[in-house]
Amino acid sequence: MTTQPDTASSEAALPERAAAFGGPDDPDTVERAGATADELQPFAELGLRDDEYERIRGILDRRPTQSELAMYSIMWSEHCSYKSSKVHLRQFGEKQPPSDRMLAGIGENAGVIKINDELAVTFKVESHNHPSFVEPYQGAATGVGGIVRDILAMGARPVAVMDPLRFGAADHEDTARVLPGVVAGIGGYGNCLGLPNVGGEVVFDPTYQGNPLVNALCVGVLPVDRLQKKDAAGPGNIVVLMGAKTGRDGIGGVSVLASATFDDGSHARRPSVQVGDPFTEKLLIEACLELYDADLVVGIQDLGGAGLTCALTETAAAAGTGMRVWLERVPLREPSMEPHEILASESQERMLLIVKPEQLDAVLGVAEKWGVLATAIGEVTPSEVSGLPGRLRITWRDHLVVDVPPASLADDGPVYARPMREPADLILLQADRAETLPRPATPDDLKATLLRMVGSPNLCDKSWVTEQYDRYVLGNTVLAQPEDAGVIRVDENSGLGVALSVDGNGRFARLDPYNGAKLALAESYRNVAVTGAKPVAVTNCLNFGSPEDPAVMWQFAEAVRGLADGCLELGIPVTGGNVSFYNQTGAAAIHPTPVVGVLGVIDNVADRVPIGFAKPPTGDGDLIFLLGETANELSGSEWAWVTHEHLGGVPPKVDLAKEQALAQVLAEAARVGHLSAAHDVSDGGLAQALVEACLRNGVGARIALPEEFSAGSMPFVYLFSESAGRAVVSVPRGHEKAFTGLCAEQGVPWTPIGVTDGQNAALDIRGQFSVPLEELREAHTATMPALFG
Amino acid sequence: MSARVGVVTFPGSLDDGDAARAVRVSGGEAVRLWHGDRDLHGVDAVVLPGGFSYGDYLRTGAIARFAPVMESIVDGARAGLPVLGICNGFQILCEAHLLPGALTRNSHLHFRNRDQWLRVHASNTAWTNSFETDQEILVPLKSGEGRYVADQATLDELAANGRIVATYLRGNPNGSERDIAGVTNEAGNVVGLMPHPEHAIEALTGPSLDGLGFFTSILKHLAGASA
Amino acid sequence: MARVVVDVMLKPEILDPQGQAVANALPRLGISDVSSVRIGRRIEIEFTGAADPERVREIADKLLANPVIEDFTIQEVAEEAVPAGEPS
Amino acid sequence: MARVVVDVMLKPEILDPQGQAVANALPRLGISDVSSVRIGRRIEIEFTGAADPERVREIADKLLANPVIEDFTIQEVAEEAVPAGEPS
Ligand SMILES: Nc1ncnc2c1ncn2[C@@H]1O[C@H](COP(=O)(O)OP(=O)(O)O)[C@@H](O)[C@H]1O
Ligand SMILES: [Mg+2]
Repeated sequence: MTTQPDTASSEAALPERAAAFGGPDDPDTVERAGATADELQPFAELGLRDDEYERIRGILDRRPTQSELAMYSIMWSEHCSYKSSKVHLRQFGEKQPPSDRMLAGIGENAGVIKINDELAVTFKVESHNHPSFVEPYQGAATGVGGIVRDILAMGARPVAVMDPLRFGAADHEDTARVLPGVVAGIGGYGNCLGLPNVGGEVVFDPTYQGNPLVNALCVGVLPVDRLQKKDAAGPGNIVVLMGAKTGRDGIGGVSVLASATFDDGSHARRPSVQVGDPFTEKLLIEACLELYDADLVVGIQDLGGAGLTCALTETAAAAGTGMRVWLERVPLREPSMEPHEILASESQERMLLIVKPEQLDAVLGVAEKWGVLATAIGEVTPSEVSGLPGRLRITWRDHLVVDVPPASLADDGPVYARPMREPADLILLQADRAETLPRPATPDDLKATLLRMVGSPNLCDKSWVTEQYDRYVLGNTVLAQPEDAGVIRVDENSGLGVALSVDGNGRFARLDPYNGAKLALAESYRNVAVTGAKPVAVTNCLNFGSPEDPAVMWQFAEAVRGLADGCLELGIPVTGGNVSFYNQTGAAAIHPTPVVGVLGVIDNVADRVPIGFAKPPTGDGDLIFLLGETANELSGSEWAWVTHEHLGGVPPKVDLAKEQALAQVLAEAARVGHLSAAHDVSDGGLAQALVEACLRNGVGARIALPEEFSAGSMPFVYLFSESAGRAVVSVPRGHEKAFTGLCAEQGVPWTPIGVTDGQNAALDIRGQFSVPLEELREAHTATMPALFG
Repeated sequence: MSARVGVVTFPGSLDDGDAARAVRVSGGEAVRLWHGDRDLHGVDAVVLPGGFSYGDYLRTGAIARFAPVMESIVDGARAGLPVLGICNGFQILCEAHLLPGALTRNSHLHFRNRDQWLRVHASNTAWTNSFETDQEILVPLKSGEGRYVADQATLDELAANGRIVATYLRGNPNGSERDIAGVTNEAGNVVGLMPHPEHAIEALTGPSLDGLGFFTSILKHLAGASA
Repeated sequence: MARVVVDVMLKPEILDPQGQAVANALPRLGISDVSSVRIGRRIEIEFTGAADPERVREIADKLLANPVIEDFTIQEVAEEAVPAGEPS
Repeated sequence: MARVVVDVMLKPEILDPQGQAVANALPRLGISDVSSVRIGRRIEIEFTGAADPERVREIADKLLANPVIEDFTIQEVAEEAVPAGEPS
């Protein structure tokens, strides 16, 4: 779910309102609402604007009941309705390149991509930012749980997760509190669910202080014909709630509706943090998969943000049917819960199923086999006699408490074209270029810079984090962190697999959100390509400040435009994603942070190319090439930040046609075996890529800088520039002719820059310096343990 | 006829499919067993796989021990049925008192997944006879509660009688007493192992092929027994 | 040599997966008359001198409990010979 | 409607890294007079009827505690107003 402004604040703003009704035995009914048209309702406290409230009254032709008001307030919230982002996100559809692979796209729980005639994969990234700041462990854990259920709802078995994370300054006390909890939460949930974690990001920047970003990606696999729909089709079919009991989790602003008893019971009414139960989710997964395979499910929807309200209205709206729900049948953790609380609860580990009456017993039997609760709570009803779509009617102990057109909640929420304005400081910021900053002047300076860079928080070794994640479970992990992309075997017989990467660079996006988004796409695309996989589809998580700030809205619009244009140029569709607004402290928004996930397909995972140089049997080993071109591009770079705490200028140029050519070379070279290693060049430049390629297997390298980069500060530029479109590869001897021929064919510039070294475990930059790998390793690995224990 | 090796699935088992794959890759027939079913379906040996049975919320292995299938496994093990417990399986075997000691929270308090060097000491058990004594092997470790503890007398007894199956090499990853990674019962038919040999059976997906040895051992053992 | 016990329990409205797992396991042990199980932490703190209640409260609040999801209670116990092991 | 509390603590000779971590963190809060911290589990069990002490002991011994590493104590508490909800 998206972050909301602090949920506790709505409680503070509670008016002293004498409640005339309330209590589970005396709910506000439709009948009562019709008779008491002028009763004051706390819609503003629930986040609804005057005109929105009036619209609701218009739709219903009366005031909403308490339960209905709760439902509209959450479904029309930014998080559920996408009211500020919708007008922009449309571009993903409008600019979508044709794809015969896409079986489900935007609007579904997750995009689905066919990878051969029988198999498809589904993947999506989502945010759980704000909950993870409030309660790092549970916030992050339930973030994983939520995205896994989206994947499950498509009919897929979840097979891997990834976790792009962003925190404040590495040495800030909030980071010391939040990071260990977030990492433990992601590990705790994913490990217990048996999903390998195959990649992610750990980024530090003061911009995220107070607003850490916890995004989670999940990927799943399904037979093409097992694809599930969310439609509540077929009047007479039964609505089944499966999974955990419903409690007062994450009720948030809706607690405002708590009535007479509020004063005395205020404590119990507090919106409570959602606690994850991965064991129940594991059982839920197995039960759902068994139901799919036995063809017992007509429609299915996960319960996430907005809980039952969202699931009931979306499934009914998708089919145009109505629904009749007996709310008292919902199994409760707390018997005293009121109807609006049950409807708003965000209790985890629940799914909503639509099943045929004659199959209900079989469904309940499967649930029982797996030890999960399943309860029939309602039934699908036909459209109205008038021909209008059906209505959602919910009773609570024989009182009609909800009677609404489902689409008015699920699809027809408010849509705003919010004002946008380029941030006032952008021109000055862009003029303050990092290319003019003082540079290391001597070989010794250069070496010291390298050691400082490889140990800096963003570039250092992240095994402190990734060792807390199971990467092996399921036995199909072919590549995982610290590789450029996770590679998962999908079919054991043919070796068919997928590669996934997630990337984002908030600094680049701050300097230029349009190109920043394209750069994130390019980097993710390249990370997939270096493994030898062919990129085929995109998901994204857009983390931004408040949409009510025109500068943020402009950044958002630019980023979406950049990503949509980029995907069109690359010919790969955006299949889904998530928007997280209000990542902001006071007036200060985070750097705009589009996080882009790219999915690739690899015909045979045995062809995958790892990042690490291979150990040569003796002496000189493989030839090392740099692919792509290096320019003097230091603005927004890691070097500018680490050395000068500088952010300014414009980010590196992005040329997606060149990225595409590079990807083609890499895929073909991998397939025919020209590559022993390939590593994307991005944060920290060539220097960082070389260090990582050397340290992976403890293999040294001797590098000779090209002529035009050998004098003055040019060696520095060559090593630390962050020009896009580059990769460093190693090519076994005998393959170089064919390989460079391939590069020439695709128009990809290549530069031979050295050889791997079987003798000396050192990184040697000729004419500059030589560093033993041990010294590099020490600098690279010491940082995280020193910070986090 | 190839040996039939049962792999138990508890609610929350995670590496059950991987253990079954390892059995198959080694040439055995993997037979899936269900926690609620007392019947062992005539298997020749049993693997209790890794995972988080019942969420492992109370104490690892504490609840799984009471599963119906465990009654038959305990009886079988006492009568000589070879049983290998991996990670959560090891924890269950300790809880079921088929193996001494207990597995507790890692001393650094973190879950840890890394490729771990081990030394195999006891090469005379049903599950380790393919190894040479003192052979060094590399297999993945992934656990949050892998710290083996037992009282001194028990530890001495294990050491004296060659019942320490494997120890951690090049750094103790979790604070285990005497670097213990695995132990066996007196008869040598029941083995508990914290690291995951089933994840070191293919070059593509594991750090080595060293894990295969545990599975080829049982096939050898069973072939010997039936010969 | 004061000895203080801090009991930390999840707030009643918060899901307790641990307690639930145990409650669900009991029937298999033949126990069917348990209506609820909640699991929390018991923390025993030994001070070298007297225990300042204010300070203990601070430790509990900042370090031992997570006030977002947990409540705690504090009790000073007689510094008797530690509960000798085994059942009371 | 009996309410029983079972406290499970690691035996004194077993290393308690969690307790140690807390003890090590205390000086950073300015607290230097703590000599030891031990962390265990507190399990609150509610019975639908009376609690048979023998049965509780059996549950504790078989399921709630592992006698190889843990000790437990049992106490029946006043059956005060049941904590608001949550039948597991
Ligand atoms: N940034 C985005 N890019 C593309 N699709 C998006 C984006 N944000 C949201 N969507 C799509 O909008 C739909 C609704 O999103 P959401 O409410 O987050 O779904 P869910 O409730 O299933 O998590 C989904 O299909 C999602 O993929
Ligand atoms: Mg969904």
